[in-house]
Amino acid sequence: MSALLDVDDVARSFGGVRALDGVSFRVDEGEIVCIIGPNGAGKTTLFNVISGVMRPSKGDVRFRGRSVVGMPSHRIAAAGIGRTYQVVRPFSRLTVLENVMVGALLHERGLAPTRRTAATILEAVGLERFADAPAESLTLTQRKRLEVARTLAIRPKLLLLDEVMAGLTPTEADAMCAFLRTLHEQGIAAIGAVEHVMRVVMSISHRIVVLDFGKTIAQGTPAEVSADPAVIEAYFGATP
Amino acid sequence: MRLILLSRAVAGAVAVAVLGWAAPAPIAAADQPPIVIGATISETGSYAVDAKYALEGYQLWIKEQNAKGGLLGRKIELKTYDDASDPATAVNLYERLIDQDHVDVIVGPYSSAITAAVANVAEKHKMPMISPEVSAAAPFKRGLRYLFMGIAQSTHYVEGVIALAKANGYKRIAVTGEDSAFPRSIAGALPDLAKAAGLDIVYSELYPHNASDYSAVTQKIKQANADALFSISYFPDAIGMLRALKSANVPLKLVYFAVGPSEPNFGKEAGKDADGVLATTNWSANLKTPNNGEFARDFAATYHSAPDYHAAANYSALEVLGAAIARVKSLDQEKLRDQFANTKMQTVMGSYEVDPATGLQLGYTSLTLQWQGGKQYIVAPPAMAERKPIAPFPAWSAH
Amino acid sequence: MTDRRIAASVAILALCAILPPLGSGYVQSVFYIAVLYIALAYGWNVIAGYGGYLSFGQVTFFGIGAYAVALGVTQLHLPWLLCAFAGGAIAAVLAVPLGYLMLRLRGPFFALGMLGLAQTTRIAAEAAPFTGGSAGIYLPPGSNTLPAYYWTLAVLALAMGMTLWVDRSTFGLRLRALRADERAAGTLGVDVTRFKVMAFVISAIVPGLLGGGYAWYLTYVDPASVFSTHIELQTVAMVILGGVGTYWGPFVGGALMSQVSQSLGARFPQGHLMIFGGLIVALLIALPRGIVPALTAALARRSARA
Amino acid sequence: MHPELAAQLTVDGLLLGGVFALAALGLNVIFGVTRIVNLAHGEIIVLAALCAAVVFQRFGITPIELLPAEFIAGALLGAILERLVFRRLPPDPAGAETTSLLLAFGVAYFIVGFSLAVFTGDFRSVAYLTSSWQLGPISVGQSRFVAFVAALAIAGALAVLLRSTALGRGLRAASQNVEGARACGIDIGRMRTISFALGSGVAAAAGGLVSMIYAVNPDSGSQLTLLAFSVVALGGLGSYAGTLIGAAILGVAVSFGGFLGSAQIGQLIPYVIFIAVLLFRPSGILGKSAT
Repeated sequence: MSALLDVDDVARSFGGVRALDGVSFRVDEGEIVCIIGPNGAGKTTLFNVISGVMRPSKGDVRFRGRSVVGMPSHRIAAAGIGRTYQVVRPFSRLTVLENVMVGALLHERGLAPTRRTAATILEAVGLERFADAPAESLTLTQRKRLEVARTLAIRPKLLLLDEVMAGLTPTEADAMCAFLRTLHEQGIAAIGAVEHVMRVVMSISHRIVVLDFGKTIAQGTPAEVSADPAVIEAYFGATP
Repeated sequence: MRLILLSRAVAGAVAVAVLGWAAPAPIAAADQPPIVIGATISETGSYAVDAKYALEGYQLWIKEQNAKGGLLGRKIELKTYDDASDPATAVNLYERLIDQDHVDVIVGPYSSAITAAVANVAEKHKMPMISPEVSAAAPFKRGLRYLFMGIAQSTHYVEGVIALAKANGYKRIAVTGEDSAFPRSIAGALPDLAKAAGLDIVYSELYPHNASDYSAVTQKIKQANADALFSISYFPDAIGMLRALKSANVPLKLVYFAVGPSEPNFGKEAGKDADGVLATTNWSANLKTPNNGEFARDFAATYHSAPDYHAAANYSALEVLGAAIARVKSLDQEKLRDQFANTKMQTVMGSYEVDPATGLQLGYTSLTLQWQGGKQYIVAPPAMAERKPIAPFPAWSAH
Repeated sequence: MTDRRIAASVAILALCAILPPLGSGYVQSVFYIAVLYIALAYGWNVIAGYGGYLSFGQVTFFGIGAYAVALGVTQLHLPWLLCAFAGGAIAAVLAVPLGYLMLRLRGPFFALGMLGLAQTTRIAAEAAPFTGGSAGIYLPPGSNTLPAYYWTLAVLALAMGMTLWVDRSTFGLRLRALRADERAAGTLGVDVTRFKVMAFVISAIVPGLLGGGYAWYLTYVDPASVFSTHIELQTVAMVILGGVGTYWGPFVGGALMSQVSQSLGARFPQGHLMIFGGLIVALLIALPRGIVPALTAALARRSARA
Repeated sequence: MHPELAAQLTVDGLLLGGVFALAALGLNVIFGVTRIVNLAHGEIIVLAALCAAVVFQRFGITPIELLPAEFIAGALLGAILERLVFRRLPPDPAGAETTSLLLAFGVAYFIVGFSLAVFTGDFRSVAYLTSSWQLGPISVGQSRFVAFVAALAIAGALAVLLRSTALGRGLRAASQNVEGARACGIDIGRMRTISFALGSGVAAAAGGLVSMIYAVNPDSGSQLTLLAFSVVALGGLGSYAGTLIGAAILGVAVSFGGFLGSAQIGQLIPYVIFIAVLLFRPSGILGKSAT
């Protein structure tokens, strides 16, 4: 089986500071991969590179075998990569429904069908009651759900989830994990970026990539990674 | 429904506002309503500099005339609006003066651009209009019947200065100025005038309106080894150019700035650097024209500053207008038009006479003035000179 | 709601079509200026209001339209209406590369870059060999107010129609999304550049078409009066007053300001700019989204209580 | 080209750059801390220049003697503007940028109207230090030289203020990371007020000096704003050294472009360079690149 996403030796620096330094990993169809790393490890930069917001200084990103480097982000979106942002910021002055419609427009023509599709997605994430409310009026948790909903509307094959777990209560985190599992069941692959090693994360991930200062310090199955000395050193100190 | 209500309210308000204005102004109950003269003045915007004088020129004539009992036994009133130096606003306001304020006669605004647009309105309403501020010939070459030039043609502006350059043997002349209609009309005439006088144009280039700096132009004048500078400048660019010339120490024997330094203010803003600067004016307090002394005295007494030629030009336009009304004893626009076209008369500016076919001014001539010791003196033509011109232009270090 | 908007717009436009011929030349010229500025305001509102790119240089296209008529009529002896159409077409064609270039700038860079562009075009028109330079171009004199007015009114109808379309179309939705967050819109599949440029082109066509009517109305064109910062700033102020990015904003702001500046400005030339400036600042602070959204919100609150 | 001429054009360009830098420094101070481009900047310069001209003509006080007073008055005006107007921006960042531009536009409109009401449309200027020094074949205009030195001094003073004082640290913190600065107990609101005061004070001081070089009227402001912005954009927003270098580059480019090309080219160079540089290097020549 060929890889859905192939990140190949990607580097990116800002004015001499290397935010990413030779990162390589792959994601297969339907797989859930977690990128773990502290704040500043380069997770968001990695997402920016994959989603076409930034070009890598070096290396290649291939999606379904085709390089997406240099492609404008809307074409990457159309190819099937969706992403959410760490700082959730819905489109202000648009309603909740309209926010989702923006993504749904990728596959629909005309306002009416787009609206119907968007409404279905809103229902799926449980925001249908707020459809006509201004997006700014949602709570943080609701905004995160909206963020995921509008990204799902582009019908991605691969979802990049930037810190979706951050700030969630354990119950909400469990709900998010359940949600990721449903994605997996629908054949949608996902890359989640998280700051801390969380048990829930370990339980749903097929594979884990650990980033530190822009470098991959470990990758493998959750079991392999938890046993990796470098990870233990970085995350658990002396006592695993 | 809300929006429809709102939009109805707005539409209603607009209609009321517009149509309300369109209703005829209530006519005063007096037996003899005043004769109303209408015009716009560029009180704001890019032409605002000379507006004060233009307005005061109009006002002074009306005040004097009313003191003499008005015209046709009626008082005279002035109705002006600010056109913000914008042609479309001016067109709108002339329509307003004519249609709504029902002014009896109109006189012209400032600047070629605005006059060109307004002349079309005058033509439509068949109301003759003397333009006291437009000296460029182009607006008069469109076959308009009701437009008359109330000031000397711009091609005359430099004659006195050319003669001065020739007399002193300043053969190498540099030409510059603002790239707009009026300076262009002079700069365009200069090659022929220079050739006729045996002078060589060694540099010629116009700079854009609102130029951010003049030092590059100044350097080119210096490199061209020019003896004489003909810079067709308004007020701000004359100051900017003068500063840049002095800063770069350009050795010139003659410095001419067209109309900028004809303003009394120039001496105040330029200080001692003004000394020796030549300019063109169309009026002087020393002109031996009828009532000129009285005009200058009254103006100074009323407005606490000496008049400049804009004031005189606007004043003279009303002199011509007043004489025409007195002669035809009515406000018949067609008869007034014929008067404007055919009258030859003396005003404070000199002899008014136009080409009846085009309205181009033939009578008025320009004067050359020079700043000497912080004051303006007429130095050419010789017949009207108050002082001898200082030549060559004093060294910059002597300022 | 959209149907009501259409009905109201048609009613207003019909009123504007019927009234002027009944009035004097003055009434006609008042209508002309009001409709001209309202239409300019609608044009500006698409890129600035819906697209979020404040431009201080759309007057560039106005000037181009004016020169299309001036040159077409005097040099090529074509009918002015044809030239006025051509002016809009030229503006649209030029707006595509200019949009691709300039819309890479953002916020103040775009706003002031466009101001610089307008100045550049003005100076180019002054220096170019074929424009008649700073001396300007004289068109044949004539009674052009009503023809110019109806042309302008037609452009206003077009501009309102396009705004309505923007407001209710998928294009408008994408535009509003990219105004709020360009990057997120991009990763959600919105071709940001393409839609920005489209909005820019609409905002260029409107002044491009209007410029020709202006040239015909004035019968004289020179670079300083058609690439005028005064026209640009007046338009911007109008949209701000009425409400940026709303359907009725340009209309209310334009109607209000062209009326008030004509009555106030002609009488208190110096003071009225100060009043306007103060009004703009006060309105932006008190009603950050302009008069129209505030009124709509107030009306909505009232009907909710009733 | 003759080397003497090239030297003269370079000197002219650098001196002109001094004027540009003066106009631009204040704009950059305000932008650096508040991310607001104060479109009324040119209007403040003009207002100060008009005041300087009137004071000189009435009382004979030269713009240089007036400089401290101008700075203080400008600073007061800036502080008032920030407190009264620019403080009231909406919280969402996309909206704040647009609204701040619109607000500044309104303020500029207001100042033009105010200046017209007080000073009329007359052009004013100060005839002081109009001579030049002759250094061999090169002439150096005195007022331009003073403006040049003042620009360097102001840029230097700003650099010292920002680097070595507590206030400067606060301003820098506020400009780099609002949340972080707030967490460290820095009063962001106060820093914004101070930046407006500082920037407008510098603008007013610049206005006093500009009055010795050009004649201005209330309508001259937008031109200056555009020029100042071109310099700031070229040099990099938030960088004072960048402003000086950007101003010098533009000054020399205008000087040579105006001489070798035409007056029109000289006039257009600042915009063309500004747009070209932004398209290829959006952060300016010395600006920090955006992350």
